[in-house]
Amino acid sequence: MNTVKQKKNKKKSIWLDVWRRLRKNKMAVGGLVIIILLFLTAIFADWIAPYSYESQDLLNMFQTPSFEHWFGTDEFGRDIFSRIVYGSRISLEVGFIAVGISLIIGGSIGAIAGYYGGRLENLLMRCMDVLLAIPEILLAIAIVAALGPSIANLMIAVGISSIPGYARLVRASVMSIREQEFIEAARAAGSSDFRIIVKHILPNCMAPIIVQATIGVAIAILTAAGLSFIGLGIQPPTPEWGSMLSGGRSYIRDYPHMTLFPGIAMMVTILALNLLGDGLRDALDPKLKN
Amino acid sequence: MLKYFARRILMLIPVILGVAFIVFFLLYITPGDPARIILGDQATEESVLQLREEMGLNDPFFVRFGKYAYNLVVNQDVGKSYVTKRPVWDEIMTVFPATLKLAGSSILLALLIGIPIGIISAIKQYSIFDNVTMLFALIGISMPVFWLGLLLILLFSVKLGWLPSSGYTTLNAMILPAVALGAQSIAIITRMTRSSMLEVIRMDYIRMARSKGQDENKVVFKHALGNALIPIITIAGLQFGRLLGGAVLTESIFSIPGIGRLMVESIKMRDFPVVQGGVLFVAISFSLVNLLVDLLYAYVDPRIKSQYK
Amino acid sequence: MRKKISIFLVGVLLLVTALTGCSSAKPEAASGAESTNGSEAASGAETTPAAPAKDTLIVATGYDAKSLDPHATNDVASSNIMEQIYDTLVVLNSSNEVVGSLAEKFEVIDELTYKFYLKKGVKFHNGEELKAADVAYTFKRATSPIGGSIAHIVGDIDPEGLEIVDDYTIIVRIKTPNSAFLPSLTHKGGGVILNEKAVEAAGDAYAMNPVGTGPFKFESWAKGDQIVLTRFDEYYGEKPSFSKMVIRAIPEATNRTIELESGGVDIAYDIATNDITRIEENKDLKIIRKMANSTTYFAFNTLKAPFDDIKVRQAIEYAIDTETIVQAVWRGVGAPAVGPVPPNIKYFNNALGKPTYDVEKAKALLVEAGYPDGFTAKIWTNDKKARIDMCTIIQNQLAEIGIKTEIQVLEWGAYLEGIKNGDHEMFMVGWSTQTPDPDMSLYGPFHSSQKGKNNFSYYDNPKVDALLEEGRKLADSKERQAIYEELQTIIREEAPWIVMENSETVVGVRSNIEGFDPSPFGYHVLYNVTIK
Amino acid sequence: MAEKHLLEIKNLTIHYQTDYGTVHAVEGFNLEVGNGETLGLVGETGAGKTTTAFGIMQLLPEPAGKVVAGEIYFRGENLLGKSKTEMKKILGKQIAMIFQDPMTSLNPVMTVGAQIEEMIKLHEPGTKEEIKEKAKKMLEVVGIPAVRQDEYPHQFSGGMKQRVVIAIALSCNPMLLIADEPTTALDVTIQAQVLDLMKKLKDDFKTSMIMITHDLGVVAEICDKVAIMYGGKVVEYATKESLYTKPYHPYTVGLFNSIPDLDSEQDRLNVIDGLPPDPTDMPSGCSFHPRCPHKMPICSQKSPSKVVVGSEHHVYCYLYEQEGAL
Repeated sequence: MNTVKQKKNKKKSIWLDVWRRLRKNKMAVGGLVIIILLFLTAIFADWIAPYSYESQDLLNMFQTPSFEHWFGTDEFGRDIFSRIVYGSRISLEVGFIAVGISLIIGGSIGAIAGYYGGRLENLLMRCMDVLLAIPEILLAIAIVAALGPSIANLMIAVGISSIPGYARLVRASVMSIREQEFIEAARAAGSSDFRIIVKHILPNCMAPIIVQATIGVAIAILTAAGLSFIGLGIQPPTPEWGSMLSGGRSYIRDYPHMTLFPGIAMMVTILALNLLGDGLRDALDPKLKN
Repeated sequence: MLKYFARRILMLIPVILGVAFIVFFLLYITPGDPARIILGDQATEESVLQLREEMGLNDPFFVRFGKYAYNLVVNQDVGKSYVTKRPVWDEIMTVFPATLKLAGSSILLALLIGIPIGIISAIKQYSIFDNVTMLFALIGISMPVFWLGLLLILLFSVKLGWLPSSGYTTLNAMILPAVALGAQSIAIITRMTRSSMLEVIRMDYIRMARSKGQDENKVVFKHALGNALIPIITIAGLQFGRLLGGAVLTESIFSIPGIGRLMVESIKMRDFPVVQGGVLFVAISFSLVNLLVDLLYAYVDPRIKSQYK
Repeated sequence: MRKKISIFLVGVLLLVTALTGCSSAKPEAASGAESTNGSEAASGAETTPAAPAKDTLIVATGYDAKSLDPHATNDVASSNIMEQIYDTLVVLNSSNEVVGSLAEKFEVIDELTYKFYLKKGVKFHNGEELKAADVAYTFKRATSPIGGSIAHIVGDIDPEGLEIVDDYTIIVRIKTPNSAFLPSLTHKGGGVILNEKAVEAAGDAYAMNPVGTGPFKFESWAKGDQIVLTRFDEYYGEKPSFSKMVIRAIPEATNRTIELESGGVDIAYDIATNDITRIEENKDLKIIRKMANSTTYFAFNTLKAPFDDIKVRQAIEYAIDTETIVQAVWRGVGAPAVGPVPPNIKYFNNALGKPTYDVEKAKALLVEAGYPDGFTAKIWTNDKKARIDMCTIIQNQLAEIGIKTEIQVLEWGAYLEGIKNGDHEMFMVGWSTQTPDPDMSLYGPFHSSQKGKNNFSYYDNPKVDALLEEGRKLADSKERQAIYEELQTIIREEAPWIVMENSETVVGVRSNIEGFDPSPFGYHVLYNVTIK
Repeated sequence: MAEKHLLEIKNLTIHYQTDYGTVHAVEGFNLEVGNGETLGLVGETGAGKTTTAFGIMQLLPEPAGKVVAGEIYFRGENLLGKSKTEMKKILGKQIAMIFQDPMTSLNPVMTVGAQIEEMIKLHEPGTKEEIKEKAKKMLEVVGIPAVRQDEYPHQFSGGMKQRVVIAIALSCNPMLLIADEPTTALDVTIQAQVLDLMKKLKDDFKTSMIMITHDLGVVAEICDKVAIMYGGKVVEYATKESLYTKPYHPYTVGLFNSIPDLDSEQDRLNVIDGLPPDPTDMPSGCSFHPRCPHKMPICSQKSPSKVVVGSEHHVYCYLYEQEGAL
């Protein structure tokens, strides 16, 4: 019997199964569709946006939505629709890269702690406790202040501030798998620790990580937008949704469209990610559903 | 039990020192000279140099941190504000009531609304009520708090003129910020209650209770809720802890002078002692809230209680 | 079990109500007098304020004070409070002349020596009488390291030269001749007189327990929220017509207007441009405007290429359409600036005219300077929205002559540090003339000794240095006027700065408030206002 | 027919709606339980035994599980026609249930005493003291010192917990006790103790019982009658003696063969080939036919009907239909 092949097939069928369950969840599919659309928007922003995100028209400031400017114009006469289209790039970039950062660092810490255990684990997890004790947004603010304002630093700040969550999650998953037989088998066969972690343990604790990461992207986008809203991180004329909101804030009484559209864009994005995250959780862990 | 908590409190000390170190380090590498900012942009260079010396800003990093840590541990002293010269503790205590009030009313709102709705949703799983509630809860989680705050102000302060847009001293003034800040917690607690209830309701002991011929209401409230409460308490505690330090945006939108705003302002002012003290304070409160949650656990769950003995 | 749950819930409830209850008790008591207004706001009625017996003035400002120790800080928000609490030896009258205040009269003995005769019977809020010893103590303290933030204002005073003649007479000596000395004593911060006993008694806590001789005395301060002052009944001058003043910090301009409209406040500072019409059209409200003594400018690090080339700087000046920018950003508030001296300050040189906008000329100058294809550069600004907005437009306009720029918004601390290190290229910032003399407008930003400190553009011109030093020494005269007018001309020509805008103070006031006259320095007298 | 049987189930059909389609958990199920009788309901995991029990108790998980057809007569009255309120009076008082896993069937945040008292309070109200006394007595009946009534479930071992569950179930002296694999989750030594206890109490309390199990050894020890269940149906019904003497249905035969025989020296167990049927996709005809060694063409076309093969012994299988016809 070819056990390896069987195992592979089994793995494949698990993901197929997940996909089958996910497909049945209308909300999750809706979320997925929105996210795909957002990615397309971000990739093809140059074609989609009718105007440049920075071209000003000081004669046409504060235009309300019209045929020429679907979402109106802002305080520099810039087309808000175009800015939102380009803004999707920033938000997706920040969201995914920040989560990437925290996933790589937090995941490594968690995997090492969970796999080796003992003193090392204790030390690493106490460090995580320290980070965890500081509210994410405060930590992110302090990091951005220290590193200086730029999109890259914003990603780093948001990423670092959510490391402990991933470290804990991965550690818990690794610990639950560490003692299983196939790990023992791999160990007996002389695989290196690194190989065991990467090849055998991590693939088997992907489910909770994927769910957490999906929702994590939403949280990262929110945190980043929050930082931009209080004026940290994004440099003008970058069309970041949070900074657009903050820019429109002073004009909210006269020109609410300036805050309405970026807010809707943000909410829809985050809603979509949350829907997908929820759907994935149900699909990956079907026993919770029924 | 007492011993357990004593140990937990002791274990806080390294965490606090760790937090102090991180914040100290971050502020150390933050560009900007506190002396210069305190004195204002038109101050003379001589005064700036003099003040730097006086503040000990010219010492090497580890000397400064060592002094700080020593004062923190030995004297429980977090220093004085660079700007107002008041003890940092006083600075924090003047803004803390506003934050506590905000966080408290938000979490209260979340518990009072989230738990009942979550229970109904769980009992009527897949009903219209459940679907609508869950959709709203998802929207609640997805709504950026600063956007919701602005919309609330636009509607209730500007258009309708019912509620004030700023302040925190009166009950009226608290409504909008508490709703804005609480919306997410309401959503989170509703979802948590629902899923926790659903999980518990599937348990054998619930079926067992039903098999006794017990009233369905009693099954839900007496048997299910008691067990479902445990994760709800965790999440509520976690939320409350986060609200204490993380209400920066809400405080900024509604002009509430709370800890979050104090932190942001102090970072801008490079008022390092206040930032350090404030973050420490938040971290300690957060840890204490967690401890309190553990205490509540023991109260609710006899299994955990017996572990402490 | 159920009992446990309810106990738990009730416990949480009690905890929260207890905490919020006790925390709110104090501020509520403090704002008790405004309750008539508050209820009106809640009902949304737009009728006239209720009782004529209204005895409390509520003011909304953008920033909370930092400290009420005048030597510990130099910010407008703090001065705004200190204006009501403290007095200075001398003040400016309506025609900008220095006249006595706490000092009944004063004599200029020589260019270094001034003699002040104090009014008798002036009481501090703690009951002490004002004596020459207090003045001596104040100036000694101001010139010590404690007064670092106001050293540029009163740093000229020689602490060794303070001579108490008798209880009501004091001689003050300065280190170098400076005709701007007397005007600097009018500064609400550097110039105010403290009570020795009160300061010593309070120690570090003085910042929150100020004692002055002014018409209002300090009562309470809820940090970040509001400061409450009450009328000082033993005030030596004319007593205010109302007994209590509440100054609330409301950072959001929109919120200040909303509060003003609803009657939650009587006076709101720094009204947002787009709210002006709204207030003007509201019959219960009015707008009061006054040009302020501050100038926003766009400048260069003149040490760095290509900005060390006058032609490049001039090219940029021609490329920037200040008029359009000011109109777009401020929409009718403030005015395009003419020179580095604000229009309300003496020797303002109006002949210079606004910078002209001429793209062709700008391009030609760039070619002359050897940059036919432009170059790339950074623009720094701090996080004030109006400045960011101006930079955003400038970025666009510079692109037209081939200069590609990147805007970097820095926090104030990082900004100052960058300037000090000379990391900057082009930048946007403001300068306010804090005492009514052109020396204050020009010496800091343009004298070569101030490079990296207040002279952000590292401008170094020996002729300018000489003129600035000369101008300091001279007493007001035609000669002095000529010096300052020449200085303004040179600076405009060499363009280390491109002056952008003179700001305007815009205050919203409820119609029943009379006698409010904003000050161009940003800290406004509130005690002589009357409430109808 | 009124009091002939304590419980009579006719054509019971229970479906679950899931993401994967309709699960035919119980399909055309027929069964009778007489007064004082102990019936063993035997089958593999997934055969529908527990669902049947829940169906009788009307504790099917809502809204997924539904009784689609059939009648359940208890003391002559159709339980499926009863309102919730009426059902509540029957549950616990007349029909009680013991669940499979004692680890999860006690509420972890209530003392065991309180959980027994709850049952008594519902059906035999009295003063606080009376109820407490009764609960204490029940604890002692199942062999637990009464002083432990204020302890929580986690302080008891698995066997002890199951004793508590038994105490709860029997506290109101029910007429019918449904025990769902009460010993599977326990250690082998404990299993015997608990089983002995149940046997004894069943006689003391004169309770009828449905013993759900997959263990024919348990059946041998405690039951009077046996029903073999496969694919949601009863495929064979007999007295214990009759069945153990001669099992008819190929599945039953398979079950007996798969009991390890310590005396014989066989290399491996005679397990039944193949897997239990997918309940969302039940085989047509006799649901056992894909695994049946005696499969005939007709087996996959039509469900077999009841064939009486002895007194109180019947089977659903074409093998014997033909035999009978012969």
